[in-house]
Amino acid sequence: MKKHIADFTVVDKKNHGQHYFILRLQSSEPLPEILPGQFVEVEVPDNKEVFLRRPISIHDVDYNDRTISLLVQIVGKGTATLSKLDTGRMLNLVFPLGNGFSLLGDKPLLVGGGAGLAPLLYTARKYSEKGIRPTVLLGGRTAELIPVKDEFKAYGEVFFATEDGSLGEKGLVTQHPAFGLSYDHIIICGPTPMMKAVARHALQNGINCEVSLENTMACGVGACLCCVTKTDHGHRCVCKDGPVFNVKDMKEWAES
Amino acid sequence: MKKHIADFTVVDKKNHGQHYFILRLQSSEPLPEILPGQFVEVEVPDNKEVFLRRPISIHDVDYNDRTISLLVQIVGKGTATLSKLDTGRMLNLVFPLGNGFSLLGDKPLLVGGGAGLAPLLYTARKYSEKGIRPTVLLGGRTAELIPVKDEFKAYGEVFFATEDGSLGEKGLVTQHPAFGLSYDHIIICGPTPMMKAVARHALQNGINCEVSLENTMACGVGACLCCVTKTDHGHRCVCKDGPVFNVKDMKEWAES
Amino acid sequence: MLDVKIHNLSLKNPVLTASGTFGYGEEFADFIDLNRLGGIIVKGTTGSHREGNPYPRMAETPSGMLNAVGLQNGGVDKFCSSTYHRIADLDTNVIVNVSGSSIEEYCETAAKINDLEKIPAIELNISCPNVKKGGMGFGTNPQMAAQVVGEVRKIYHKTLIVKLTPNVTSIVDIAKAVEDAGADSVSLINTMLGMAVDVECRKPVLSTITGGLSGPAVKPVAVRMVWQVAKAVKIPVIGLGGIASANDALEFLMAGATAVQIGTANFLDPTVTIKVIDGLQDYLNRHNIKDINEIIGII
Amino acid sequence: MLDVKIHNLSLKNPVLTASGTFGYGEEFADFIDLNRLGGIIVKGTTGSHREGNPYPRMAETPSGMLNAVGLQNGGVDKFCSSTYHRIADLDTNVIVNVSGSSIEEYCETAAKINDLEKIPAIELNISCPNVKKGGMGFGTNPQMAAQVVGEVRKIYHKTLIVKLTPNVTSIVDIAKAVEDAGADSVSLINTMLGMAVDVECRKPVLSTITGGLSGPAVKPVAVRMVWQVAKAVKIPVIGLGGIASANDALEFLMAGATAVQIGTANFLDPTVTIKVIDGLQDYLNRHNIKDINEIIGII
Ligand SMILES: Cc1cc2nc3c(=O)[nH]c(=O)nc-3n(C[C@H](O)[C@H](O)[C@H](O)COP(=O)(O)OP(=O)(O)OC[C@H]3O[C@@H](n4cnc5c(N)ncnc54)[C@H](O)[C@@H]3O)c2cc1C
Ligand SMILES: Cc1cc2nc3c(=O)[nH]c(=O)nc-3n(C[C@H](O)[C@H](O)[C@H](O)COP(=O)(O)OP(=O)(O)OC[C@H]3O[C@@H](n4cnc5c(N)ncnc54)[C@H](O)[C@@H]3O)c2cc1C
Ligand SMILES: Cc1cc2nc3c(=O)[nH]c(=O)nc-3n(C[C@H](O)[C@H](O)[C@H](O)COP(=O)(O)O)c2cc1C
Ligand SMILES: Cc1cc2nc3c(=O)[nH]c(=O)nc-3n(C[C@H](O)[C@H](O)[C@H](O)COP(=O)(O)O)c2cc1C
Ligand code: FES
Ligand code: FES
Repeated sequence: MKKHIADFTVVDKKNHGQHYFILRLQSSEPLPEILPGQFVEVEVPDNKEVFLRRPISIHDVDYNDRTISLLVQIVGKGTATLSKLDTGRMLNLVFPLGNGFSLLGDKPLLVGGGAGLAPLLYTARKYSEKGIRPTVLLGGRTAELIPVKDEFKAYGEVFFATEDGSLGEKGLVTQHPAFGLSYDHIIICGPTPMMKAVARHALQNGINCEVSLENTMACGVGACLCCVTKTDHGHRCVCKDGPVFNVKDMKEWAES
Repeated sequence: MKKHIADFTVVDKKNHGQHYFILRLQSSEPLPEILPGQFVEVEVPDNKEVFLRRPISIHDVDYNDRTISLLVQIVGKGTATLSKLDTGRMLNLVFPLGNGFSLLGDKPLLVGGGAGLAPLLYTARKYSEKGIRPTVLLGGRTAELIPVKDEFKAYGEVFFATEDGSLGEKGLVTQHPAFGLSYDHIIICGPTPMMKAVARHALQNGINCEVSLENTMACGVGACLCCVTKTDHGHRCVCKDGPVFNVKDMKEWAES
Repeated sequence: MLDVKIHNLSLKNPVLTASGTFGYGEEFADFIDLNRLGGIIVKGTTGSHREGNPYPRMAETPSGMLNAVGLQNGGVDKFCSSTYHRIADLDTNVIVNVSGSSIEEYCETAAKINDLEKIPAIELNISCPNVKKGGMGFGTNPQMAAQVVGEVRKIYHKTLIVKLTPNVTSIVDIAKAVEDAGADSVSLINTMLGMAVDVECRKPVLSTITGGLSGPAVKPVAVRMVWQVAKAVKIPVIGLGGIASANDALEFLMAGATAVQIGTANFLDPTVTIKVIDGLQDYLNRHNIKDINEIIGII
Repeated sequence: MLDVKIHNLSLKNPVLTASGTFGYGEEFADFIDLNRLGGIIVKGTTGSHREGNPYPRMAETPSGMLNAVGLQNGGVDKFCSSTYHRIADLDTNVIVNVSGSSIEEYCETAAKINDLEKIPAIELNISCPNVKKGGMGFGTNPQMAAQVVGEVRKIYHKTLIVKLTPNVTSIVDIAKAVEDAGADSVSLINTMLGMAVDVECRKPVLSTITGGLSGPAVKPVAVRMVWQVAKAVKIPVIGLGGIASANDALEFLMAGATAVQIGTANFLDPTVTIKVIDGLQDYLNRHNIKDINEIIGII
């Protein structure tokens, strides 16, 4: 897949709770094909303390509108700067990067938490375009920390698990009744403990399962080897060989 | 004079030709007394390539309105960034810095060119508040490069000299008839060749004369010793001992 | 005219890519026409496969970054049997950065690369701060630097560029030593040894504690060293460290570099190399300079 | 609790100002309460009056600056007879940075400062890159460094801090040498030797061609050196180089610095020192740490 570098215009910005916002970015050119689970490297303007681009998953794509949406959690200086951009501003993106999810299975489960929800919306949509309604299981400490909820309902059946019980079942995603049902493919993106717990479950039960990892990056294109993760076959680049890895290659990681 | 650091709001921005603009900056606090010829050190926001503050003369002051005006020439990255600021933006200033002009004489001549006009407007006003109408002689290659013209007329008699004759007399300021009249004090701020020519004239004719210099600065407060100029008595800081120097201490400079 | 010469190497322009920051070129083929480059210096290649250091390997710093990749690469045999065939036919100079932990390893690797017809030069990396054995050790001591270069010189018969570390008291002493030992050119600088602390976690950011600093932050040090070395040696100097624009490249050229490399800036803008090449030509046009060689070492 | 000790020196907090960037303190008295500082290290003072280098002395660089001031100062006698009396009664540690071109000059100056009752310490600057004779020369060679420190130690009887240059292959060797020669503390880093070129004029920006790099750009190198030295010596280390925030200061403290100095950042924000002091206290409060000494050298 050819990678591009282009300026996008911020056409919309919406806060989702205190910690999250969604940027909708429009290209002047038609968008290339984008796979669910791929990401962009965004240049952070104006902030003198930010040197490198920041990797952000592609949350949704509208080919007609030529827009890409990003769901971003404010965690530091770069994401804070992005949260303050006015509509009309230009943002430079390198995209689409990484491998993306495989969209296998007839009965897939998508599990997400926090900013990890980001790539799952476009993934759910792609499944539904194939005629498959995935089960979507979203978790977080409280309802507030699940930034996107209803949007998933168009594409699949959605369940929630919150540690304080403020939305859906009380507890972790792995304790949710829907988690125990039978699936032939699991996709996870969320906090590392959540991903490892789900990965272990999938490995134990022989379910095909993909995780999307988030290491810090410099180049985003597989050139610098800064973003590696240890797989069962040695170091692999999260930006190029990932961000999506099949857990069958990540057994050591899942057990650690 | 106590120095301050404070945030100002950009309340107005006006372009003067292609290369100049005037920023009007408002303080939330009453302004301290500011002497004509003093300057501010302005923090340049947003531009990752600008590290240090930039020294800019105080063009005008309105104590009632709590505003300071800056007349800025776009010469590089910092001034270009300032030229793009929207009204409503905050700008951080360290001010007022330097010594300022002495406002001596009953028949003063103010000579300026280019961005060197900046400190002369407030200077002319201060003279006129003392009941003295200075002669103001402004020069430049063409009329376009004299960014402020009519504003001076409220405070004194104004003459122009342009090398292409597009405004006032054709030629250099030192060739202008008004230059040869008798004055008891000369103030100059402009390109170095202009300042040296005027300084030599003043020295030869025994006229008290002050120049305002523009060296690159780091601290602006006399701490780093980066901005020195060679005077007849050794190195002096332009930021603290200047920017205004009496040419009687700058004979070597004037002849060089 | 942007052509320059580094020993026997003809470059269509003085802009190369720095080892470890441009992969094998292929990673950037979507963004730019690789054939427009003066040269591509590929990732540091060692005698055998290396896994490199554990993650985290990167820390962002003011106008720069630290890396602790630790020479992860597939080894020279894999390069010769596979990567080489994918990139050998590019219409640019493909140069292999040869790294190692011992003189034997450097020599073995260099010998294998010597046999690759379409690799006109190697860059001997005696300056990597991110490996425990060898690496920077060779580059901080004139005698050791001369020894490894001397041995490699015996078995490597094309253009031999030696890459120097800035983490020394006198870069001139090292440069002269490797010149005397037979280097055809020196390139400088490799990264500066640095460190970053995560104050919330109260531990170093990098798995290796220290790492190599690169990016615009190091440019003033790099320009200074290029200027010092260019005055002291007769062989051509290749300058790098923080170049992100044509003006940055011009600083190095005027300070005495015959060519430059661009590293970290590729991460910020994958098309930066082409912008620098075009910017150099613009500068020549604007100043009515026919040949870029006229301004090389003008200071 | 922010109190720390450097040998016999009690600091109310670990934040000092770096020599040459804070004048004699007076220049910042309008902006901050000088008595809140852990200490003020005044401009480099030499045996006699010095005019310093010609203008231009400064170049802006990515996240930093080059300076070539060249120790302009009124000389030690003027300091003792005039400046001293204006600042001696501040309720903070006023420390004199002693510079020179010969061992005799260092000793003469130190002896005169030794007689000033209210100056509890000197910082011996064997690391200035901006003077032709002496200066950095002493600081790049362990034997010479030990020699000058040994001689000054004989005649200086209060707290003797020695300031080291980063322009060396092994800062640890220099630090150990000056420790053995009697230093009570080392401070590091002084500026890194750098250069900038004005490509439009095709000449160096600085009158002296090269100058000293400071500011956030150098922070990773400074933190690394502080970490290396703090592990290698028993005397307290004072860390500096690019500190512009409490987090930056914490990096140095965790890497092993007992105190820190703030230099270039004073130019960007003349109130930065107070913000760092308050920020350190906030950090302690946020993390439930009683005494800042608990996190010093935690890495
Ligand atoms: C492939 C990929 C996809 C991602 N998708 C999303 C997404 O869709 N939405 C979203 O909100 N976040 C996403 N992230 C994480 C996002 O990149 C980081 O949160 C962001 O880079 C932090 O930048 P900052 O300047 O705000 O934080 P900083 O001020 O730089 O640091 C704050 C904290 O964030 C951590 N951090 C910094 N950079 C990264 C990085 N590149 N990756 C991971 N952690 C980092 C730091 O260790 C630190 O603890 C993704 C990361 C990757 C690798
Ligand atoms: C006391 C004083 C008062 C000044 N008053 C005014 C004023 O009222 N209006 C105005 O337009 N300009 C004024 N200047 C000049 C102004 O400071 C510079 O034009 C400005 O700093 C350039 O910044 P830049 O980032 O745009 O240029 P850069 O991109 O940094 O450099 C562009 C060019 O400007 C020169 N330059 C950079 N910094 C300075 C500096 N601090 N002083 C002088 N030249 C510099 C460089 O050498 C270079 O040639 C004054 C300077 C001083 C010292
Ligand atoms: C991620 C990374 C990996 C690097 N790997 C190598 C390497 O394998 N061999 C080498 O000689 N230099 C390596 N370097 C150093 C660069 O080639 C270059 O010398 C240095 O980064 C300074 O240039 P820059 O500031 O333009 O990046 C690496 C640098 C980075 C940032
Ligand atoms: C303008 C300037 C002048 C300096 N003068 C001196 C000096 O006289 N003596 C000295 O030991 N260090 C001097 N230094 C070095 C600083 O004290 C400090 O070591 C260096 O700037 C690194 O710290 P920073 O990055 O916080 O500025 C000077 C630095 C600057 C920028
Ligand atoms: S970020 Fe450079 S290889 Fe992944
Ligand atoms: S700019 Fe620092 S002394 Fe003038």
